[in-house]
Amino acid sequence: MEFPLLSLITFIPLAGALAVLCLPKDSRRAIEAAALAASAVSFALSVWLYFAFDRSTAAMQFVERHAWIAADAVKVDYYLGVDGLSAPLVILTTLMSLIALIASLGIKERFKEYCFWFLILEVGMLGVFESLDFFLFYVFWEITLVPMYFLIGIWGGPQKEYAAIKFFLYTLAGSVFMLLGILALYFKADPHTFDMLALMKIHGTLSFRFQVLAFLAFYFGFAIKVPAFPFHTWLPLAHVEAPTAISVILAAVLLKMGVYGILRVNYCMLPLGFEWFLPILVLIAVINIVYGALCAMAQNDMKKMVAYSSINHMGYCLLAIAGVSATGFSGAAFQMINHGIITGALFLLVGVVYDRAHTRDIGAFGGLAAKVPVFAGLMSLSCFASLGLPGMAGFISEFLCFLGAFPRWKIYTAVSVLGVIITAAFFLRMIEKVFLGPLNKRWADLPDMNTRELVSVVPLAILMVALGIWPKWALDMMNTTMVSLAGLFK
Amino acid sequence: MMEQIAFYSMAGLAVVSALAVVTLRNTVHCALFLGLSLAGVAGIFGVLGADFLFASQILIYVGGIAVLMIFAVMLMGRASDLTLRQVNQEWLAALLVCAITAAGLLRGAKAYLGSVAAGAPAPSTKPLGRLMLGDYVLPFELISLVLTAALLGAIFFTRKETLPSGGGK
Amino acid sequence: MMIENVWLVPLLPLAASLVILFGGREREDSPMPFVGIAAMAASLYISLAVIFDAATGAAALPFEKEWLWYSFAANLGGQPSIFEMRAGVLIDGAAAVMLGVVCLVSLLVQIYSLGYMHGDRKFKRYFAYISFFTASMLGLVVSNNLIVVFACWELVGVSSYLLIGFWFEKEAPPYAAKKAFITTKLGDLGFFLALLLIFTYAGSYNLVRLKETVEMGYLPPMVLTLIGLGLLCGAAGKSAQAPLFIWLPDAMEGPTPVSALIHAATMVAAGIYLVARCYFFFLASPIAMETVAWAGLITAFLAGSMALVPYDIKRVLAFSTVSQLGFMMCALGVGGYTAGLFHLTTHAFFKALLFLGAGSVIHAVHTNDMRSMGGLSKRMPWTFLTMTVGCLALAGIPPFAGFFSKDQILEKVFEHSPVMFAVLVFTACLTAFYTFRMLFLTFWGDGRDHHRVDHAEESGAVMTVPLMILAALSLVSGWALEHGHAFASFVGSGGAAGHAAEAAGHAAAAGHAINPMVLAAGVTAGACFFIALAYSLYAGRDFSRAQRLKSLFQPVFDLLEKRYGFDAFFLGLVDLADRIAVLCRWVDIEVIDKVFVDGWGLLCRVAAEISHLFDALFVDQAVDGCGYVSRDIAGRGLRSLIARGQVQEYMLYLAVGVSLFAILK
Amino acid sequence: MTLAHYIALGAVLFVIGIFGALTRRSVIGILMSIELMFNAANINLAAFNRYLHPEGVAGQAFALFIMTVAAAEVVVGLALVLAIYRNWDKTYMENINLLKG
Repeated sequence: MEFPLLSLITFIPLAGALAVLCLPKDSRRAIEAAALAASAVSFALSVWLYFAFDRSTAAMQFVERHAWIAADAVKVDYYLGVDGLSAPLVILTTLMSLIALIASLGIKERFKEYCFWFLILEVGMLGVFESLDFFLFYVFWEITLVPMYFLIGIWGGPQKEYAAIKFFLYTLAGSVFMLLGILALYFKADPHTFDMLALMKIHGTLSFRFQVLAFLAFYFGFAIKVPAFPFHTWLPLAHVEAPTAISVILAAVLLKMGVYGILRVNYCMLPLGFEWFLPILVLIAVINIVYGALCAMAQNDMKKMVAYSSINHMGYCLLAIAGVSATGFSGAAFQMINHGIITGALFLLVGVVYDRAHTRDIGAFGGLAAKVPVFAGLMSLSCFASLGLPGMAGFISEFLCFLGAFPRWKIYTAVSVLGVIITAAFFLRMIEKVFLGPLNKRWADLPDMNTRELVSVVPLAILMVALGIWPKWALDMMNTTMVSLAGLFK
Repeated sequence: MMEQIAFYSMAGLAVVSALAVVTLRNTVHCALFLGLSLAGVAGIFGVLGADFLFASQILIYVGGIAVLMIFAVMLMGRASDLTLRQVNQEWLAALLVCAITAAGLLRGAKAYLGSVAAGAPAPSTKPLGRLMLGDYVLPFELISLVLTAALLGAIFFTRKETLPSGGGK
Repeated sequence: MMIENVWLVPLLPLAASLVILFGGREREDSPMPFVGIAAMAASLYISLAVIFDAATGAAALPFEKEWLWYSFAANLGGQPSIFEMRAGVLIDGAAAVMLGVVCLVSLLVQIYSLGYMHGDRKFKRYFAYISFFTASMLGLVVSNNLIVVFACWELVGVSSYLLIGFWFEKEAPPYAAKKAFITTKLGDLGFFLALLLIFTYAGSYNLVRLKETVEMGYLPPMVLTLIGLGLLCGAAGKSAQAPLFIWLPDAMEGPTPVSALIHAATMVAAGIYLVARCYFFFLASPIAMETVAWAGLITAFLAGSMALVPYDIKRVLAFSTVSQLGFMMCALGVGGYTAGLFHLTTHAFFKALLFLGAGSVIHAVHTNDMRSMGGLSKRMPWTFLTMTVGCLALAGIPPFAGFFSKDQILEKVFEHSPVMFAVLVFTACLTAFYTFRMLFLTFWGDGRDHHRVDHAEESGAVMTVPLMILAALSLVSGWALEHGHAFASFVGSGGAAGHAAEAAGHAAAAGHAINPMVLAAGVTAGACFFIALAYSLYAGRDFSRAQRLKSLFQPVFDLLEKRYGFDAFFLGLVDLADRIAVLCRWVDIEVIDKVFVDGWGLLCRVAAEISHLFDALFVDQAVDGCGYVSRDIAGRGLRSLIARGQVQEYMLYLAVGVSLFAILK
Repeated sequence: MTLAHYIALGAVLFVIGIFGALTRRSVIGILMSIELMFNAANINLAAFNRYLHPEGVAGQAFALFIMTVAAAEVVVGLALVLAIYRNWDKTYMENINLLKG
């Protein structure tokens, strides 16, 4: 038997969670150590995955397949595997989990439960990206919901209960439709199967009507997660109310599940439905980009602003997917990684300032650059990365997104380029109001970032620049897969 | 021939006594006739060659239960009982139902008119003993438990001070 | 061979900037600036060696060298495959000249800054930014890949943002920085769209390959025009062409050496350089060419007229820069490839000189307002002298550099269209007027603000020496480069772009031509007349005559001071965007959220209410009904008939049942 | 003698038992009727054993079990009757109507 790398990556956090559960509540150091160790080992293994990944094939790698439920009526396999689309996301997930965990070491109350739920969440997220069996996929998908609900609902801000329930119900509503879609595909396949790779091959036998309906069911589930207009309104609220580290995870990983699903399921399994939906999808993407950016511009709350900028950035992904080209898919896949890193860093930094000032109101600051130069520098760097400054990761991916969509949707792409300048406008305005100008006397003794915060943010900042200068590191992983994806229905 | 004489006499005894049990007004007489009827059944057992049953019927029913009945009747008998009617108002309906039941049952019995006994009956005490302490040992033990429980229950119910004063209404 | 190492030119300052930023502590006597200066000197050395090699023919131009940068999946020719993005250097004549100019000016400005920025508490950071800017600018110049060009283009914008907002503790600089960034970004949208079009239709970003593709005529004319307009849009943002010039005057909030380097000599020239670098697109599209010419012309005139009124010395220079950039753009538009680049080169020298001189003045009197100056010639002789050279060069008086380059442009424009020519000549005369207005206001007459002027002192050698070097260059560069068409042949050697351009120009010239001598004499005379006018108005103790003139033409002056309303227009645009944003936020909270979340919830609740109602009305009633039937009808009714608690009755019913079994069997 | 005779005897005794149980007013009378029914059943068991399965004695064993159960029943029943008599001073069934709702 081969070395079960993916299983280890996925379930070591689970082991960590159980270990945390067994530790006494008062021994905080032990809990910290257990949680960090689990997360770090998982990350280390995914680094191994990065190096062991075969970049020359588009096939699934590190496949593990065992019968799980082997009843006569239902056959469900424990079936894991990654390709160039999911492997980078797995690495991103373990990285962001580790970083978010470091960032959450400052949590004071009910730390044990927090670590437990957090590690469970990590298991769920990893599983979603790795599973190749629809049943397993759905199970992991739902696993992410519950911890998120508790993490927002217990450790969140003033409106946490409302935000948590809104998040939970809304995304659950989406996944119910997804379940319908899964079952529809299952029963349409002959022989009945949950095997996602097998389901990708049956689209020839599916009627147009069926594909459209199944597409809508899946799309509804994924669009809420993305979040695509008009299903996005849970996001700002959830982000604002969630604790910093959870906002990071939410933005960096959870949103990617939606885009990943659209690519993996909607595009690969239901090409006719996809083709039918394309004009609407591109419209939604443009609305996401422009409208999201405009909404962000009108926000006074930093975190809300970043949240809306996420909507804008996920719009780029949708636009790229709507382009149905290898370039677009590369762009979307790369944009997912970059958005995860950049927005993760932004949320961390907003958390830093909130921890100190207990406000996120943009207008309440002013001139902080003189007082907290390191923080100001990192924040500005992240903002510039987010607005797509060349030399940073966001630029390459945004550019690929536009490049991928342009040949097919010239006018739409031209309109959505407007989003870039609006993004620039609101980030620069935020920088100006918060960091520049005369120092607001209220913050005369604001301390700069401490070691823990630096440890969590600096790696992301380095990655932002590194991936911007040398995108080969990430793109090489994806290229072969994207070529084969784009060539699926030629 | 002997068998028939024995059967009919014993059966007649049992049936007549039983009729007396259910019809007589004096309960003491009823109890005495019950003993007689049970003895008749014991005779039937004898005719059937079930020697151990015969013995136990005499011992348990005639010697035990019937005597117990008589004691019970005597314990709570009243002088007024003898003058009162001992049969209730629904006796006609009951008679009707019984007649129908009897007709049904007898019609069922007709099916066995051709069934005769094969050979002479064998003594059954020894096999019964083996059966009780062999295959049926578990029901046997359970029965002993039931008896014990019944004994305890009887004692419990008949103790004077146990029932609370407010129990009746 | 030095040209092999030309890739080092941008990387050295980049490394220097990183070293300066992360190395050492912020101190007044930090040695870090010298790292930047050393790196700059090395880059300058390489650049000069490249130019020398190229000029002597030791190195063949164009020189191209590239490496694999990254690869991505792309649909080329409808077939998904892996596209290799290569990045590298492409040195043609124009690039070599630009390298030299940028390195030289940057080096001089850095040396000058040692004096100018002395004592600033962010001394070290300033040099890091300057080095970073220079690196980006040099990257823009050398790159052979349009994506890298765009990347450097944006990085240049960011460093400009950082440097304009360098004194961020004050109110105005951050605002100006933001304005500059957003405005240029607006122009970059066009650049960006042009890039998308280029890749979609040509499938490459390599300039050499693109040129081949375009010249083979593979691209439809419509696309070429759009690409050209997009590139022009980007160039207009960066080079402050109409209507996107609004950011440049505000950008003067940055330190003056920054203004000299970025907003006069190099960065603003990037737009011109971009158009020159992508000239083959424009040559292929007459509409784009014409648009370039008109954009340049309008800019030149508008900016020239706006330079007439401000009293802020740096604003005058800023408007003058915009105007001169308009000249260059116009030259490119009419086919004067070499003329435009020539003016770019000379302008870099004398405009840097003027800015640095202005910086020297500001350093001495601590104000930008020329009404508080006057009579400084005695106090600051070296500054005065060098600035006079700069002014003469800018005004186009022979034999200073500006004369030669401007002359070439006018010649080209006349060949193209006499109307444009007339406007440009008038603008050139205006140039002479506002230049000397500035000079007279600053140095002539007596000091109007004695408190400031009397304490003014000549700056130190670290500042004056760069001024002298630049003055010398302003004096000789025009003549030297014009001599024997040295510049033209050198830039032309950079590739076919130049030749093609000249060819196009000559084709246009078939119709009309002008005698160069007549032109030179006429323009010089005009300039001299306007200088005299400026003298009569501004050289005296006060400028009452100027005030009277102003009251006479009040509406015109108002219009000029309001910058023709462009600022108001763009502020209105921003305001509009803000209003739309607020509207969007409202819609998001009140409509989208209400409809799609609360509405969804409402739908569920309505469904829940309905099903509850159904439950209560039907399901529950059915249950209750069963209970009712069994209790009230079957129970109470039946019981009152037959059930009186008599055990024997019950037994009778039982017996009935038994009898039924018995008879039915 | 055939099996039918015995079954007929059992049936008659059983019906008489039923009649008694349905009509006797006193509780002890009902108990006695029930005893009659038990006996009818026993006769049937013994007869079936004798006629249909003479090789075993299972029928007789069941009859024995019934006898013991009957004994227990009588003991408990009489005890209950005594208790009722003592506490409520009632021996007639029509006076005992606790089952009436």
